[in-house]
Order: sequence, then structure tokens, then C-alpha cells
Amino acid sequence: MEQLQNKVAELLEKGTISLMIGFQTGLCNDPVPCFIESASQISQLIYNSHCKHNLAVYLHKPEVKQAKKVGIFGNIATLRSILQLLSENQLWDLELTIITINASQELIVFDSIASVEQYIQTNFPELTDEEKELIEKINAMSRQERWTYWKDLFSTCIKCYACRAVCPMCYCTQCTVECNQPQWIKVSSETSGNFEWHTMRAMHLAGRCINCGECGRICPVGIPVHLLTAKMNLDIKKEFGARSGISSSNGYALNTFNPNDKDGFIK
Amino acid sequence: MKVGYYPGCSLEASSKEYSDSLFAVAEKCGISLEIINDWNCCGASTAHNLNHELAVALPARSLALAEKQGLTEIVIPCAACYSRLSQSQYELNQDSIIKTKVENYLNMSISGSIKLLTVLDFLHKYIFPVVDQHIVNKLNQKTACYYGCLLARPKETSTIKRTEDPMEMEEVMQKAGATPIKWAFKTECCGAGFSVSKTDIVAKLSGKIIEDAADRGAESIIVACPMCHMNLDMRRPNIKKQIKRDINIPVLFITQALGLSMGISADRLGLNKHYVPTDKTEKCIIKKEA
Amino acid sequence: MARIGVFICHCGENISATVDVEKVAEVASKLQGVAFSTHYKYMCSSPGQDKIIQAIKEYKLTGIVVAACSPRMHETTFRKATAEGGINPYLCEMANIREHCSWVHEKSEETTQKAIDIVRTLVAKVRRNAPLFPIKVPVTKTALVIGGGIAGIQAALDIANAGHKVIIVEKQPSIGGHMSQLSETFPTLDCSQCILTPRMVEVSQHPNITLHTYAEVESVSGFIGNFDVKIKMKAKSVDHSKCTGCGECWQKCPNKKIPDEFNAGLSNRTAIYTPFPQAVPNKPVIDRANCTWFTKGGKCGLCKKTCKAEAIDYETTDEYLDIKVGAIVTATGFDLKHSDFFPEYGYGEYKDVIDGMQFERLASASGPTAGVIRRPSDGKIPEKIVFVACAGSRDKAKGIEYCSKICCMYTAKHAMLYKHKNHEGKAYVFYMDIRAAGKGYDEFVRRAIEEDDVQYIRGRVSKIYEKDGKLIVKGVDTLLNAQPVDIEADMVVLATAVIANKESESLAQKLHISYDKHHFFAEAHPKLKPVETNTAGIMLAGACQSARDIPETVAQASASASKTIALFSNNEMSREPAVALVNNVNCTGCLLCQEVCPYLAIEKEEIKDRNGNILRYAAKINSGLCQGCGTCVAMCRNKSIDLQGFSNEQMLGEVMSLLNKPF
Amino acid sequence: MHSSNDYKEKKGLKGRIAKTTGITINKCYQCGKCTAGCPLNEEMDIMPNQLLRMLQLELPGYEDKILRSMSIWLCLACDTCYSRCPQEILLSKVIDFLRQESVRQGKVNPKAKDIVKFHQAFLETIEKNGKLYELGLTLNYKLKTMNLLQDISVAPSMISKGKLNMFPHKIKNIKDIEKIFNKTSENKGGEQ
Amino acid sequence: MSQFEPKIVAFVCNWCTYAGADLAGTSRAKYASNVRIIRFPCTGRIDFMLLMKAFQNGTDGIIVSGCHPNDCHYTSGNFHARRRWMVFRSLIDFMGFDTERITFSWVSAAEGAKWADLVNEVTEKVRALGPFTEFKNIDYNSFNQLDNGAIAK
Repeated sequence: MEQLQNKVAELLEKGTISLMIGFQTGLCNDPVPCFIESASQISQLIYNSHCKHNLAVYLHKPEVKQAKKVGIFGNIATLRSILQLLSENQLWDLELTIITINASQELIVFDSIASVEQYIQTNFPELTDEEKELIEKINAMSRQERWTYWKDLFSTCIKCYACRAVCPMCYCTQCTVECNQPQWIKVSSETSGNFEWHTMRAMHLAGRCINCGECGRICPVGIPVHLLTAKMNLDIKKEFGARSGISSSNGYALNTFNPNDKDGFIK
Repeated sequence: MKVGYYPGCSLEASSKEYSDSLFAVAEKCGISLEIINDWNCCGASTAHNLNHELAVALPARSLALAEKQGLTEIVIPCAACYSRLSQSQYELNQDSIIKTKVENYLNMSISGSIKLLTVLDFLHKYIFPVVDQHIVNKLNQKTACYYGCLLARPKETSTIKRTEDPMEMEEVMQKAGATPIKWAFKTECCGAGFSVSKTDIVAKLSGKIIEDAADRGAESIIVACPMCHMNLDMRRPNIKKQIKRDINIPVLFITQALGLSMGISADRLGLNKHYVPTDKTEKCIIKKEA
Repeated sequence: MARIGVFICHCGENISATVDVEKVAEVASKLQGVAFSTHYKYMCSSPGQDKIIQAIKEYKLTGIVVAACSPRMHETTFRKATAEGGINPYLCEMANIREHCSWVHEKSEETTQKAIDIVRTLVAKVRRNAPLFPIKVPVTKTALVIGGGIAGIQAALDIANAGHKVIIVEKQPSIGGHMSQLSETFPTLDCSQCILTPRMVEVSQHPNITLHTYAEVESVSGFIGNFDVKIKMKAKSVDHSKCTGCGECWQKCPNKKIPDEFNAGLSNRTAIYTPFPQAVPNKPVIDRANCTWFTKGGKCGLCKKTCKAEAIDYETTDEYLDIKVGAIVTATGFDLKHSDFFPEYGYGEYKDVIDGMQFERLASASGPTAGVIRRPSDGKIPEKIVFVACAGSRDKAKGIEYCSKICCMYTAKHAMLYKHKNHEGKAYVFYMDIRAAGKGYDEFVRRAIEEDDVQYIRGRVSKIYEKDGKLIVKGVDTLLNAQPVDIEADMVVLATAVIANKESESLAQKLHISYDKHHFFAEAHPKLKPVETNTAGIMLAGACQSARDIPETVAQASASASKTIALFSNNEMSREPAVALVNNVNCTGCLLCQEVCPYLAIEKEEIKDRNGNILRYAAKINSGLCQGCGTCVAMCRNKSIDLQGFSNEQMLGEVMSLLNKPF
Repeated sequence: MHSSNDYKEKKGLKGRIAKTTGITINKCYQCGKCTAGCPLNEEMDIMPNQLLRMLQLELPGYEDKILRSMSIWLCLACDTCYSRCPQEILLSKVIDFLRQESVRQGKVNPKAKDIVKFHQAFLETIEKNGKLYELGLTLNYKLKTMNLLQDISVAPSMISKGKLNMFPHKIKNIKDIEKIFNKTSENKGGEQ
Repeated sequence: MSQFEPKIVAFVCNWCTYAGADLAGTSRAKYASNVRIIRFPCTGRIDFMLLMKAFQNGTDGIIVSGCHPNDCHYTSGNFHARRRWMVFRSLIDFMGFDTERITFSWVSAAEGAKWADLVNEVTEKVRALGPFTEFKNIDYNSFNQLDNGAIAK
């Protein structure tokens, strides 16, 4: 903890960074994101195993862009998001300093993106066991059961777009749901329109999503939307051997191809 | 180190020396062979002539038993048996209809996952890594390595790399200190199943083989198949009549040859069971210089 | 408010026989945005077209739907008419109610209903059509010819003689290609080099032709009329501007044991070398992989010492040259399977089992044996030669199903040449069919059989093996009751399969042209566009497309030349405006679209503020390069890319109206 | 496009072969490579490629000729033809089919009766013992063929060399084998 | 009561399948009249959103078809499409859509007969599945109620 605080203090001091995105203790000791701009705030800065939030989403915020020289605490989700975003030509306007604390409690300040990539290479679980189980459960259902399962969930969706807001990959300045020429997706939230929205979201994130699960966690009506993208990622890994958020150069399975891709399902 | 073992009928009778020598060699290298309990005949070069389904079902039983016994790999020294078992397994894996049929004939299930090894695969996989320390003699003669049909064909089940000019046996014989000759009849047919019913044909085909080997200076012929051995060795009188030449090159099983170079006794290797005397070969053994 | 005119064609009876055209016209007239609707016997006839022109004027139409045949048939016709009527031609669309409706269904309610649906859908599209304007692009009147074999030579000369600049890139140190290796040519038996070398010289002296030997195409970008090509000039280690081609250097070179490609490995060459005496340019290069100076780090250096012209320079490096060309002729030729491809014929282990090209060299006066046919193993003159046709060709098991086309003829030629040189010799040819369909071809083969007494045996050879210095060829005579035939030959010549040049795949990818599963380049249309590729401005000539003999190759080379010349006849060419556009306000600049574009048409654009600071990045599409496939459109997440002529509005409009949904 | 294998539905030999073995006889383009390499080409009355040709043409009388031919019994299934066939036709499998057909229709070539009898004798010993009992087999075969003197020379020496077991080894679950035989016995090789 | 006639929308590329369908026409192959073709320049242009919309607005079945691999007029459009189809298909399957209702296919400009067979096959398949009502029934929203009339006519 100190070592982290000291490090950040030093970085602010030296002017390497003018803003640090990290964690602080929130209500009932859940870690919540915090933004440190001066040594005076350092003491807020904490780190523990519960610091799972994906901080990368803040890197799109104008305030952060303003700061330009930004330090960020990189848990796995954040690190992968950063790599993915770099592969999508984002974050070019930031001078990032990425800090993390590894399993053996050593503080690491990454000297280069390459070293982040290396750090990520060391195997980490793509999905949590609950996620795996749920996906298995759904796979095991009959088609009709699956349909009803999602239908019932989606009928409760209020199109608040929190899932979008919390996702670092949803950085489009104008999302297709806002596009009204043509109007692709109904504005009102009725089930069929919700189906469209979630299908579209899943398709747009398939192969880009890094499985941080924020969208599912944030959903006010508790739809496990993260499963959709998680499932897609599994398939993409299986079919194309590709994984998102592990490299800053080639990050996307769906803008490339292999002449020998399987096409058993095509007549 | 334990590997499954399917003897096949001939190795229990007409070609006892083949299995004896195999066991001798394996034992020396600290590898034990586990026989498939209550294995049965594979149908050999016969069943497929008269009844395709039978030809698949007979080997299938032994395969199923082996799986039951928890074997993951079995060595099948007899090239004919290997060919039947591997083709049966191949068909079962290819054709689900016949698979289900056969499975309820046997009322046993077959995963078709067992790895089948020819004697050459076995030697390469298990003996090669350790063999050098056991080789004490140099088998100082020119040998013709004879594969016959069933080790090299058909391509679906053969484990040979170069169909038309395999080298796997040669590699073994070089280990044994012999000098394999280049020759043209390695994979020609010896007459196989006609051993009993059409001896004249056997004499003719095997004759060509023996002649070519002799003409190219081979002092012994090495085989890995009891049928080939029977035809080239036991049928030698018929052959002599056929080619009107008295060629006395002995025919050794590859395991016997290797065994000799390991200093295993000729009796243990069953050389005395041969028709064409093998003493010439035994004579040319020299101590391997350290 | 749209004012669309709908015109239903009877196509004589072709449509009206199964579709109730009156009804279609009647329903169409009530569709949203339709101002006028009619039907007529032949819309494509000039009175038919006049109806459109008149209606546009009369009803002030803003869009046209012609319900008739396939747009692939008459789209241009009706768009012309629309233009004549005074509105933008791209406001006209065709509803295909013939090929897709009247011809494939029986006369019935449903069929008419389907026609109505189709018309409604296209009306919905046209309501969303925008006027488009053809894209004009300039044409660079220089051609690039890749490959300096007979195909490339012919194409280059034709284009150059038409007064255009040509650049030839040849990867060998000399032009000439395979033809320069041949001895005589069928069916006339005139000496290959005698007819080829004059052309080679002409190339080297032509004012319009620039020749880059020992060079390769590194990368190609751009599009028809405007290709940017990077050429890699491999380091020759010899300054050709100084070199006099005297030959001192290669006589002195100590590395004399390098297999000679030109002689198909039957003789050796030196490390500094020209491929053959008549080479163009007739100046050497150093094969660095085999030169002591480069392999042993600065040892030797004899050639440099001997060169009075001081042309030798070990320091030279690969250089890159950027050129602009308007058209590209691909003439990279073929390779031959080698005898090691044939297990049953000894895996290439028998010295005296050779391939066709090796025999050409043996028979050639300029070859290693000065034209005397001697067998490689011991230099003896063979008394019996067996020729095996279809070696590898038409052999599914070996992965080559196709016929190599030239073997029948050159095998006949080989047998003939051998017989002419050795009257006592015996020549056997194992064949499956004799394919001699060319001018004077069959006569040629007959001559080999009838006059030169070549023994043709119909059957394939199963095995070849060596015994007592002879090659035992185990064949069969399927014409004589399938009699097994064993021949003791002194030499065997395999007419091995013609295969694609091994670099063809990578070149195809550089050029963005497609190729078949055997890596031969694919023509745009097997019959009607035999020398064009599906990338406009790139032509094919010769055996890079499939096995070809010399006459065909030359004809095709001239054809691709004429295509090039036709292209060069205009200073400017106009292209279909169906291209993708980026809305760079919404574009997030993720540039994931860049990867999917087959034409590298998508660039990174900087969006700057007044003071020139970069605000953000966006994708930008080069409308010159874009071919309008729309792959980027479908993959753009927030619909920042759209495709003219197939816009999101139009396509969604079609779907919705097809399903009768308000939109 | 229309399937080129419509003939598979027809009941000629060619069709039946396609049905049961999945082999397309029409693939053969008569290059003759099979015959050229066949170790027994000198013995055969119908050469391998001719066999395929006759199967292709299906002219009247061909089926009978084929099923009565000696060739189908001479084939040693060495698969030399297959390993070199440019069209990858597994001839040995075709021939197995023809043999079973020939037996079923009782058209076995007289000269081949010995071979068939050997096979039958063989199978019978297997059925009895589950394993090959060579002495039994040889005797059984001799009885079937009545040429009792053949091989009389080797048998004793084989016994002395311990190469022939005097008594059969039965396998334990001989029931299994019987079951297999019964189940698959719809064509065990017809009595003639 | 007459048998159910499914509405099938075909999303096809201009160079192969559209031309293939033309060939079916010129060779007068007869096939079910249930299919309606929408022409795209390339399968690469076919946006999954359009397939989505088609389903949502009451099509009973969908055909998506273009050039065989390596034959794409634009060299690689169909390769990219193939990957997206794979993902889209498994997504909607995961969501419980009946993937039997969407058929992907390669039909070249030369395969007029294949096109005819394909259409018949799909028509039969979808007819057997019955009308695609799942979407229509989930909203109690005015929109679809209204349009059911429109579909009937």
C-alpha cells in the first residue's frame, strides 16, 4: 500500500503524471475509483484484491484527456482494455503511466507497452467460474428455454445504456442506437427492440470485449449481458484462435480472416 | 515401462521365435509387454475375402478387450494382424453404422482411441532411446530389409514414411551394425495368404525377392512378418525348384537380428526353429569395439 | 417528395406470360412516392426507352424503376435513357421480374404477388437513391511487365511499339525464360534460341523499354491507371555501366561446382556468372549465396582483381525503386515438378531418370553435352529411352488433376530428336491419351510414330527400378489385352507436370488478384475476359495462368498488350461511383476498417483545429482505390461509413418495404 | 448440379459396389498402372484394369465373366495398385466384394475352389477355437481338398520345431466368437 | 385451409449468387416463389443488423449467399463475411433464435441449379418450422399488431 502511495506521490512530484486513476475505499469498504491530482490526496489511494473495477473506461473522459499525463492502476481488466484500446488507435492523446501490483505483492511501473503485453501473457483465467457455469447452463438449455430465458430478461431491460456507459470499448461518439437516419433501433424499450440492442452490442463487442464483466455487474435490472460477449469470445477463441486485449497491435478477430476458416455451417 | 501386446495366432505357433525374440529384446531394454486377455484371431488374410463384416468384427473384439484392460498402446508384431486390426479400427472410426452394428455384436463399446504399433513403431519408440547401451555385438554383414505389403500399405493405416522405399527397418539394422543394401523388392508381395493353398505362386513371387536380394549381395534377409518369413524360409525348397537356383541366405526376424547384436543367445532367439540355417549370420557377429 | 416512374416490361411474352403485368403496374401506381406507372411490350426497345425519357419530362420524375430483366443485362441501357431524360442516371434501378420471377415460376397469383413485392422493394430503394457522378481518374501511360520470358517479351514489345513506355522486371539475371532453355520447338522443329534471341535483343535496344533484371516486385498499391509499384533490385555486385561482359571474371572464379539452373542442374556454373551465352543483358552477377567472398567473409576476391573495367563491387546492396504505372501485365511463367516427386520412380534417386527440361538441355546444341544425348550417370549414349507422359499430371492422388497440356507434344518432339540423333536407338513412349489438338500438332505426333518409328505404348508406368546398370520400367500395354510390359531402358524421361511458379501465391497477394487452388492466376472470366484479372488494370499472359505452349502464350501476350494499349488510349478514365464514404464527424478513428479493405483504400486522416493541432483521427477512403465492396460499411460499428448506391438507408428501406413495414 | 452418381441407384454390379463400398468405379480412366504393378499380372485371366473396365461398361455377360474369373481369387490384397492409382480406387476392397458376390451366386471359378476351401477351413477353425489351430486347419483343408500329400513334407518338421501345436488352444469366451459368426453369417461363404 | 407459405428474404452478392439466380432463370429452372432477393455488391456488405431487422419485421426465413471462398469478386469480402456469420449465428443461437431459419450458402454464378435446389430446400424447411412468431408475440406494442394485417395481404 505505502509503496503504491509513495510511488504515485513521486510520479506526481516529478510531474511524470498530473493525474492518477486508482482506487479508494468507498461505502461499506468497497473499493471505488478515485482521481488523485495532488500529494494531499495520496492517502486515499488503496489497493486490495477487491479492486476489480475496470478503470480504463475513464480514459475516454474529457477531464482525463485534459490531464494528458495520466497514471492508472492496472488490474488485469484495465491492462487488457488498454491494450485493446491501443490496438484500436485510441489513447494516442494520452501519456500513460501504468502501475500495478502483481500476485507476489511487488509494485510494477511498466516501462513500455511491450512489458504490459508480456505481463498479460502469463496465464490468467479468461472467465470466472460462475460465468463459465452460467454459460454452460444456458448452452445446456433447449432452444425454446434459451429463448424464454433471454426474452424474460430482456423484457425487463429499460434501455438505460449503463452497460454501454461502463464499457471501455463503447467509446463511439455517436452510438448506432442514436443514429436515426436510418433509425436502426427503436428508441422505446420494448422487448424486441431490446433484443436488437443487445444483439448489436454483443456483435460489436464480440472479439473486442475483454471479459471484465462490468456491464453485467452494473445492470440495474440484473441482466447478465456480459455472458453474451463472453460466449462470443469463447467461440472466437475456439474457431479463430484469437483473443482480445493481449496485444496492442492486432486486437480484432473479425477484421481479418484465414482462407481455411471452418465453414461447415455454410451450404 | 508397460506396453500392450497382441500376439496373433502365428506367433503362438509357426512363428514362436518371433515373439520369443521380441520378448527377449524388450526384456533387455526393461520394457514389459502385457498380453490382451483372451484375445482372438483377427481373421487374417481370410475373413475379408468372404465376409466383410466379420473381417471388421473379429479384430474389433480384441480391440475392445484391450480398451477394457485399460491399454492405450498395443504392439502387433505380425504385419498381417496389424493390418487387420488397424484397418478394422480405421473403419470403425470412419463408419458409425458398422461401428454400432459391431458394438452390439460384441456388446462392448469401442472408443477406437488405442494406438496400434507395428513392430517397427515399437522398436523406434521404445527400444531406440535405450538400445545403444545394450548393443554389444556388430552384425557384420550385408542385409536386405524386406517389408512386404502390409507394413507399407495401404496408406490409410501404414505408419511407414516412404511407401515405395521405406527406411525404418534399415535404421534398426544399422543400429545392429549391419549394412542394409539398396534393393528394389522391399515392398513387393511374397505371396502371403497363398502359403498353403497356392504354393506355386508363393514360390514364384518369393523367388523374385530372394533372387534380387542375393544378386545385390545380401547375406541375410530381415523380415517383420510371420507370413513373409514362412514363405521365404519354410517354402525355400519350392522356391529353389521355381528359380532353379540354390540360394541359402537365411531369413531373420528383425527382433532376432537386433537380439543377436544385443548378445542374446541364438537359442533364446529361436534361430534353431528356422528351415534355412542361420549359422552364416551367427558366424559373422563380431564384438562391437567400445 | 419523390416522384418515381415505374415501367413494367412484358419482355414480349417472357414476363407477361406468367406475371399479370397490368396488375403490377396498377398496384405500383399506388405505392408511396410513385407518380407514374405503366407497362410496355419491350422496355429495352427504343420506343420503350423513349417512354422513360418522355415520362421524366412529362411527370417531372425524380426516380425510375424499370421492372424487367436482370440489371446485369440492361441496367446501363436504362440508366442511359434516364440520363437522356434529364435526370441523374443513378436514380434509376431495375426490378428483376424476369430471371428471378417470371422465368422460374408458373403463372399464378403468387408469381404476380412476387413481382409486385420486387417492384415495391425497388421503389423503396429508389426513394432513397441520390444522384451520383462517375469518378474520373487519370491514366499513367506506362506499363509494367512482370517476367521476361517469351510472354513478357512479346507483351512488352507490342506495348512499346504502340508508343508507350514499358518497364520489365525479371528475377533472373537475364530475360529469356524457359523458352531460352528449349532445344527445338514443336511442331516445326525450328531452334528455339534462333527465334527467341532476336526478340531479346530487340527488347534490350527498344527506346520505350526499360529492363530491370535480377529484380522483383516488392509491393503494389494503387489502382487501374495509377499503380504505385516498389521494385527490389537485388544486389548484382557488378556495376553493369562499367562491365564490358568480357567474361574474364567467370573464367577465373574458383567456385565452379554450383548446379547450373539454366542447364537444369546437368552442369555446373561459377559464383559470378551469366546464365547463358546469349544472355540479355550479357553481363554477370554474383550469386552471393555461393560466392566465397560473401560466405567466407572477404576471402578470394579473384574476380575483382581480374576485372580491368573495375566493375566488380562487393559493397552494392539491394536497392528499391518506386515507379508509377497505369497497367500491369503478369507473365511470371511456370515451374516443372522434379523427378524426386515420384516415389514409384525412385524418389529422384536414379541419375538417369530425368525430367523434360533436362532432356531439352541434353538435346540442345548449347547444352552441357553440345547436343549429343548422353545419360547423366556415365555419359553413355543411351540405346533405349523410355518417355513417360502424364508424370504427375492427371494424377489426383498426387494432387494434380489437370492436364499439363504441353507434354504430349514435347514428348513426341523429344522422342523424335533422339531418333534423329541416334538412328539405331529405340524410343518408347508410355501415354494415356495423345492430346495434339493444335495446328499441325497431330501430324507431328503421327510423324514421330510413322516415320521415326517411336513406339507408343498406351499405359501408365507402375514402377521403375535399377538393376545391373539398367532401368527396369514396369509398364502395361492396355491396347494389347493389358499385357504387362517390362522394358530395360538406359534412360527414362518423365514428362513431369507443369505447376505454378512457386512465388505465384505471394505475388497474387501483392497484386490483389485471385488464383486457383493450384496457384495459377485466375482470369476475370474464363471465356470473355481470358487475359484480364478481377483487378482492373492487371492483365495475364502465358503459363502463369495455366499450362500453355509457345503459340498460345504469344497470342495471349499480344492480347493483354492490346488491352493495355486500349486502356492507354485515354488520358482519363471514369469509374462507377459506387464507392464508400466516411462520415468523419462520427468516425471514432478506430481504423479497424483498414484491415478489411482488399484494396488498401482506407487511410488515416488527421482532423485538426484551426491552429493545426490534431483533434482526432478518422478513416478516409480513397475513392480512386475503392471498388465498392462495402465490407468496411458492414463492419463499421457506428455506421460512420456508407456505400453510395447501396447505402444503409437504401438497404434497410428494401428490407422493410419487402416485409411491408412502414419505414 | 445433378449428382453424377445416379447409377448408384441402379442395381448393376457397379451400383452395388458404390452402395456397399462407396467406391466410384467410373473414376477409373484405364491408365493400366494397376496392372503394370500387379505382382500376379502374369497369372490373371482378367487384368485389374480390364476388371474395372468391364465393371464400368456393364455389358451383358460381363457380370458373369467377372464373378467366374480366376483373377478375383488371385488378388493378394497387397494394395500395390491402390498405393499407385492416380484415381485412388481401392481395388482390393472392390475385389473382396466381388468374391463375396461370387460365392453368394455360386459362381466361384473351379480353379479357385481350393482357395475358397482354404478360407472356409480357416474360418471354421477360428469359429471353433477363436484362434488359428494350424495343424487342424491344414488337416481340415486337406480333407476338404482331398490332396492329402501336399505339405506332408513340412508338417512333421514343423511339429518337431514346435511350430505346430498338436492340440488346439481355445479362447475362454468362445461364445463371443460364435455370436460374431452367427450375427455376421448372412454370407459366411455359401456351401458348394 | 391452404398450407402455410413462408416469406423468405435472400441477401445475396451481385457477382455470384445474384448471377447464379439469373442463370437459374435463363435455364428456366422452376423453384418455389417464396423467396425475395435483395442484391448487395458483396457478402462483405451484408450487415448483420439487416438480418436482425428482417427477422424482427416478420420474415420466416433468411438465405444469405455469395461467392465460394477464393472466388470473391473483391478477393476477400466473403472471407470476412464468413467470420461474421459464424459469430452472428452462434450468438443468435445462444439467445435462443432458431438458427434453422437462417441458411448460409455459397452459390456461384455457374450454379443456377444449386440456387433452385437451395430455395426449394429452404422453403420446405421453413414451411415445416411454421411461421416465425416468436418476435411478433413478444411485444404488445402497436407496431407489429398493425402490420400483421399488412403481412397477410
